[in-house]
Amino acid sequence: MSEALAVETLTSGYGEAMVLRDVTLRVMAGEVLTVLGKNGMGKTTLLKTIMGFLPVRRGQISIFSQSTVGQPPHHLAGRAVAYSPQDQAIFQELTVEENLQLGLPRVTRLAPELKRVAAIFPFLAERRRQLAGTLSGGEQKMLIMARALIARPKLMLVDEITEGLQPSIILRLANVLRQEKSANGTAILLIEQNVSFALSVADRYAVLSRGEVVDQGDAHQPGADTSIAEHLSV
Amino acid sequence: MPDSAALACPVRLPSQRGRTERRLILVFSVIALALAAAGPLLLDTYSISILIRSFLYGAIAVTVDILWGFTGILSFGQAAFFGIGAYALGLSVTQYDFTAPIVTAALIGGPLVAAAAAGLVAWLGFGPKVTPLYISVITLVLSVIFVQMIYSGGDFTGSSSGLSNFDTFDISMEGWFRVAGVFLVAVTAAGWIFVRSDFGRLLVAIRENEQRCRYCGINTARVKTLLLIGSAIITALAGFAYAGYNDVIAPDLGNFQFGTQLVIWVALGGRGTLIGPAVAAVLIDFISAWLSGSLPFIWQLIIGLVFIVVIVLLPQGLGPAVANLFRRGRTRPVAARLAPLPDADAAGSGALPAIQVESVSRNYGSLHVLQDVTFTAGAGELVSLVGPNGAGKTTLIRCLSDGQERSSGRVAIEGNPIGRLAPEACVRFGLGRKFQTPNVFDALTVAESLRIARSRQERLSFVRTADEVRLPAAAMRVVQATGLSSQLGTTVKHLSHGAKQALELAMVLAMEPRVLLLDEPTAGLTKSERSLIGEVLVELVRAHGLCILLIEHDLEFVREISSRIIVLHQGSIVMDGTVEEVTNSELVHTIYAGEPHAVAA
Amino acid sequence: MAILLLDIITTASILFVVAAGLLIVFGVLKIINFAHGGFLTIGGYAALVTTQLHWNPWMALPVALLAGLVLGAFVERLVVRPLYARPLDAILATWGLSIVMVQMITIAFGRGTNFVESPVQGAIPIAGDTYSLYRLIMLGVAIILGAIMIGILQGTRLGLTARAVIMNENLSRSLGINSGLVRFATFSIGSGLAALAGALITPLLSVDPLMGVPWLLNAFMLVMVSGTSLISLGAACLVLGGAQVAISTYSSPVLGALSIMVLAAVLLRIRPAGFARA
Amino acid sequence: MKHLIPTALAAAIACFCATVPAHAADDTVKIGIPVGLSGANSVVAPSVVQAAKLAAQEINDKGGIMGRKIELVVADDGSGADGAVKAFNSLIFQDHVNTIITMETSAARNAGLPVVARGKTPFIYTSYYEGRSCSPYLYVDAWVPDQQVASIVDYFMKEKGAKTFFLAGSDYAFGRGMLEFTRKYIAAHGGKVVEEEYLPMDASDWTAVLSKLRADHPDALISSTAGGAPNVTLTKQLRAAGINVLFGNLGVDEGTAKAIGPDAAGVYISQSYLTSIDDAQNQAFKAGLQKMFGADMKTPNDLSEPEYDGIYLYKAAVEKAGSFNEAKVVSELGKVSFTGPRGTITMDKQHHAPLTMYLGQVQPDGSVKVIQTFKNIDPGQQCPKLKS
Repeated sequence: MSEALAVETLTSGYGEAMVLRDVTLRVMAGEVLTVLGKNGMGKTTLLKTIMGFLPVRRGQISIFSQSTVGQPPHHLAGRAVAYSPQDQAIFQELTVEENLQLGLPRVTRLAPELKRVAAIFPFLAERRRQLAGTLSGGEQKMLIMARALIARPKLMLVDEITEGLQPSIILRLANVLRQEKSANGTAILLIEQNVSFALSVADRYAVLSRGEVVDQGDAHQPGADTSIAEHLSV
Repeated sequence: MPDSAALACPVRLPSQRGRTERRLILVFSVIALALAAAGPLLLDTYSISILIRSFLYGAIAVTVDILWGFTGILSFGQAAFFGIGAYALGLSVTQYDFTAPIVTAALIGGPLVAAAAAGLVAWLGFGPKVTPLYISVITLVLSVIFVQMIYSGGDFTGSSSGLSNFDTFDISMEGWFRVAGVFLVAVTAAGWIFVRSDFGRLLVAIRENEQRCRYCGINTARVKTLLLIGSAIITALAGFAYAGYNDVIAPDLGNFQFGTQLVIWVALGGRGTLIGPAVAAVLIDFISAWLSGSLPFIWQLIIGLVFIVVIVLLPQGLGPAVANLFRRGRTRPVAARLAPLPDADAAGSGALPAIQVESVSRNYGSLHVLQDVTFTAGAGELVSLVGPNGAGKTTLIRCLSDGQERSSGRVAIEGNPIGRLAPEACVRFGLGRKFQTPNVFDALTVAESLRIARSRQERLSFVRTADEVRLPAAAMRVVQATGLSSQLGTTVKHLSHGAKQALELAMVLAMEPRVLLLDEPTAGLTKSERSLIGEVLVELVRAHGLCILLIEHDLEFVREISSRIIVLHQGSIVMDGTVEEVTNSELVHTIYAGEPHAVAA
Repeated sequence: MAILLLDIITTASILFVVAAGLLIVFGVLKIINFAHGGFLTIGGYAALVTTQLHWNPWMALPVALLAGLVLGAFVERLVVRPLYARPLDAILATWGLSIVMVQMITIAFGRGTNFVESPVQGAIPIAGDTYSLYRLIMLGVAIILGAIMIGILQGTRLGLTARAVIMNENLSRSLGINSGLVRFATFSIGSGLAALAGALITPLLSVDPLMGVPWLLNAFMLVMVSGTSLISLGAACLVLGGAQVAISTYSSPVLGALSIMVLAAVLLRIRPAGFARA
Repeated sequence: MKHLIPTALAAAIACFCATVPAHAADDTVKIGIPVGLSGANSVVAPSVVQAAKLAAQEINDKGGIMGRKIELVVADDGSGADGAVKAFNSLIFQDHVNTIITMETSAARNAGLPVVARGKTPFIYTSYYEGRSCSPYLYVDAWVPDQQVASIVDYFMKEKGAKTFFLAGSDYAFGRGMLEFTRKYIAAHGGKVVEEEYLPMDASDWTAVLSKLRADHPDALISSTAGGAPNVTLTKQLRAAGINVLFGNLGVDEGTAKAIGPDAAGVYISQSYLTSIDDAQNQAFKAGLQKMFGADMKTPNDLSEPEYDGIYLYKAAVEKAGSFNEAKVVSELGKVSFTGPRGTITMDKQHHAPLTMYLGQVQPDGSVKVIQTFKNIDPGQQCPKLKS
């Protein structure tokens, strides 16, 4: 199993405020790692730093064994990394189709790929000409997921995809992620607050609190949820 | 508590610094005035004649710098104000006679007209929701209209030819040199004192973070309007002197090329340094009088190139770049003493609900962020607002503190309907709002920030820097317990994230609000800081009868301090009840985290 | 009446052609390019050089476009790029740039008024009167230019990319879009369009170093009220340009010349979104 | 420490200022020429300077003025008021010139007048202008509306039977001044002005004006626009709109008309100097320029030739006064004459000069054909308050 993402003793933040301190994480190909933590604990900062939106103050980030420190965000997409941010993750004023198109590399034709993701989320084909901003909250989340999947990524970075969703849709997304992992061997870094969803998808977990990893372990191991809950309530 | 004054033991107090500085200004002014007096003896007639004009331009550059360098208002319109002042004299004298009453009328009338024009420009340019770019646009248009009016004025204004050879003051060139010199020194010295006063720091605060100023209850539009009017008056006076001395007025005194030239001088001299722009204006105008004759196009080209290079590479201007070469060591930080205020009247009126929200909705296009939200909260209540991200919590707080925000519904604070009022007006009903991410003034010190937060209670001085920062007990506790009291002289941008959070909270508390809106006040704070904030909040509610509405993710914290919890989900209130009711509700657990134990833990 | 209508739509067309480049730069880069007038002038002089070389007058258009593109590319790299985070400074620096451009042109070509050969001459009969053929051509040019720009924006990957950057730059970058390159291309194209517009209007005008300045302010105001949409720009040109023609015709051209600026300023106060939908 | 820098800079300024300029040597006579080397007048300024150089060389070759050689001091006035104040100040107070003889914009001239008055310097203004600029120190050897307008309007009314006139101009002093006079003149001679329209000086879109022109169907159009661009845009757009109307242009010089090309064909202009004037003085003048400047020679025109006359008029006044004393020269300037390319010029009518005016029509090849000559047209009441 090769290493998809390696974060080593990473320190970063905004301006002079350090949000992450000495964070070390690893995601193997075909593995789901979930990072749990409450708001303001540095989860989103972690993804933004991996993506290159924030400078690395100290430490190392490697994707498929190549360092990405100092590389601009758009380089990562070329390395089969799909990032689904938490906020403003779709182009509201663009159509569903255009949103998906932007998930694809320049040369790839949309039609066959659209067909593939529409098999997972059928509404996408029906509403392809609709503006993405007019979709419901759940549909928007599914569009984000579809846009990540359409490019056949090898590493997915997913930031709180379940936020504000109904349980039925959460269940569906969990299935999609499990399917993607096992069928295509995709590595997934899942940032979550929803512990039950996270544990139902993940192989391993890590808990982030005040910018540091305070707990990690096997997601399937009994008692993982209690351990997490303890650390979350600090 | 009163001992707290002794806690902070600053190296120098602002008033001491003020005194030394004022002495320096005095020395500098005396030297400058002596130069102005002696100039005619040392200089040839040509230099004198050019310097008179350069001095006047230098004074205008000072006003441009106060507007742009300090307050962030980029005005291209000073040229028009200059032209108005000049034409006031020229037109009065050519239409009537050169008599004392007419000249006095022009001396007063010109600046008045300029002030009126500035007022109109400000009304257009400082309206709600307009971008900072817009004032630049409007001032630019003002110059264009001014020139067009002069052109269309025919014989009355002399059109493109302007007017000249009218009767004017019987003052020798040396006399004018001294008048202009004194004017420049006076404007620069007054400007220097003004920008270093407490009020001057407010200008920087407006530039840095106008929103925070407005939430401190400061009518920033009015401050900016008055500033623009003041600068217009000074500039018009310079125009009056220009016309009186040169005996010439022409439309190009007021065109936008001249307006941009002033901005160029200020940028080259160093915006926000006051002396830099004044020196740059005098120097460049003077040198170009010597050089432009021999190299007309090249000179313009050089100025243009230098300007681009300075803007791109040295945004602080040449003045500070040169000054930095000479500067040894940094100026020592200046702090102030803290002084406690006697406890304010504890009881609120109680008769009316502190917060009254009736079917408030907020839509962004087709997106419904808030739908039909209704609740009331009274004095002595600490209401926590919880719900997943995107539930509309921050939007709700926004709708409570800014009348322009909601799409429909009614909001009243302490019984006062907020209607469509701007934040600074809502704040006057006793509202205080803390933002989610620290919303502070990066360029100011801690003491200055706190003083600006107190500006509604204690007028900011236009000339002095106060020694004391007087704070109500609650703000004092936050400042002391978080260690801010020992950092009063520290520039805010050097503070840690947590200290900034604490500072913003202290600033809000310094305003002595009756209703507090807090958006995640403890994010990024240590555990001990957090429990301290909790204590302060509880005390404010219990002992002082405040009403607090709190957004918080830390549910343990919420449980500890709240008297009531409102749960927001997808823009609607799904539950409103006691701490027990909410924490035990299955519905809430499902919404909040998809699984009960995330909340219950 | 027919003539008045023609005056309005052709004036709107000219304004549209002149402002289009400024609009796309503002839309993507969020900065106002005050050197727009300078690029307009470059286009005028490109047409002049074409005339002096006795080339076909239509050749002025590609020559101007190319000159604008190349110069814009240099300017983006050297001057504009460091200023994306400082939009007010960008205005000042580009204004300084326009001073430099005017002086360089003056040194190279002199201050004099020059003349460019018009690709078409004269007037055609229309509605019982005659009307300037070139102004009618400008109507066609504006429609074609608008159609091409909308076509590129709506129908191509390049346009989609540009729109994505306008709407959400960070999201675009995370999807693999090199927004720096998009900015570079946009500024270049915007400058190219400005130069093209300069070459297009010269058959009606003269060529001198300051020819761009009067256009700059009107184009600037039109862009301010249009936001980032070409359709809004079209509407703004029709309404404000129409007001200019009507005021010039029924009142005085002096007032007419101020009408775009004044109306736009008032409009922005009342409705900050201008012609863009709120 | 901080305050040391401003002080040091102030001192630096003081030193810089203290470089006292050299005073005029006694064996030369200095003639100041503030002119628009940059700005709107920079197109015509080189030809003005050439005319001045020719006159100075001719005079110096014959021994100068009362034995003193002429030294020309040229300064840029930026074509505007602000620059003119600088230029006049530097010439009068720094270079200590004996006289100012120049062609300038009206704004620059007006701006210079108070400086001239302060220095009590004789000032010969050599540019045609809108008239009625008066100062004891100011003399004018070029035309004013009273001299120019009559020739065109008379010709249009008498020879072409024009009764209705449409006036269009740039919104500035010259434009308005010329058309105002034209309006009065037309009314006084039984014609009718159907419309009088102005466009801002830097505007270039004549659409609305042309639409009105089309609707009014006047017999003739008389324009008075700013030099350069507005002349071109009006002519071009008029032709492009397919409007054919009798067109007299008060504000165009021979050179610009020529440069506009075929579009200018048929336009009537009226000037006191045309290159085609066929007299010995003009031949000598043109030959002199050709010899002195060769390939660099600028075509002389109605704005440059009077500069040549002006320098000779100054020489005559000095010689008549027998002194370089400013007051004496000023009082003689209105009495002396000089016969040059434009004929004999005497600035004896309230500091202005009666002139011979030539009505010309632009030909398709750009040359100007003289249609009619009007001898010794009086400048009229320009400065009734001045004695001579």
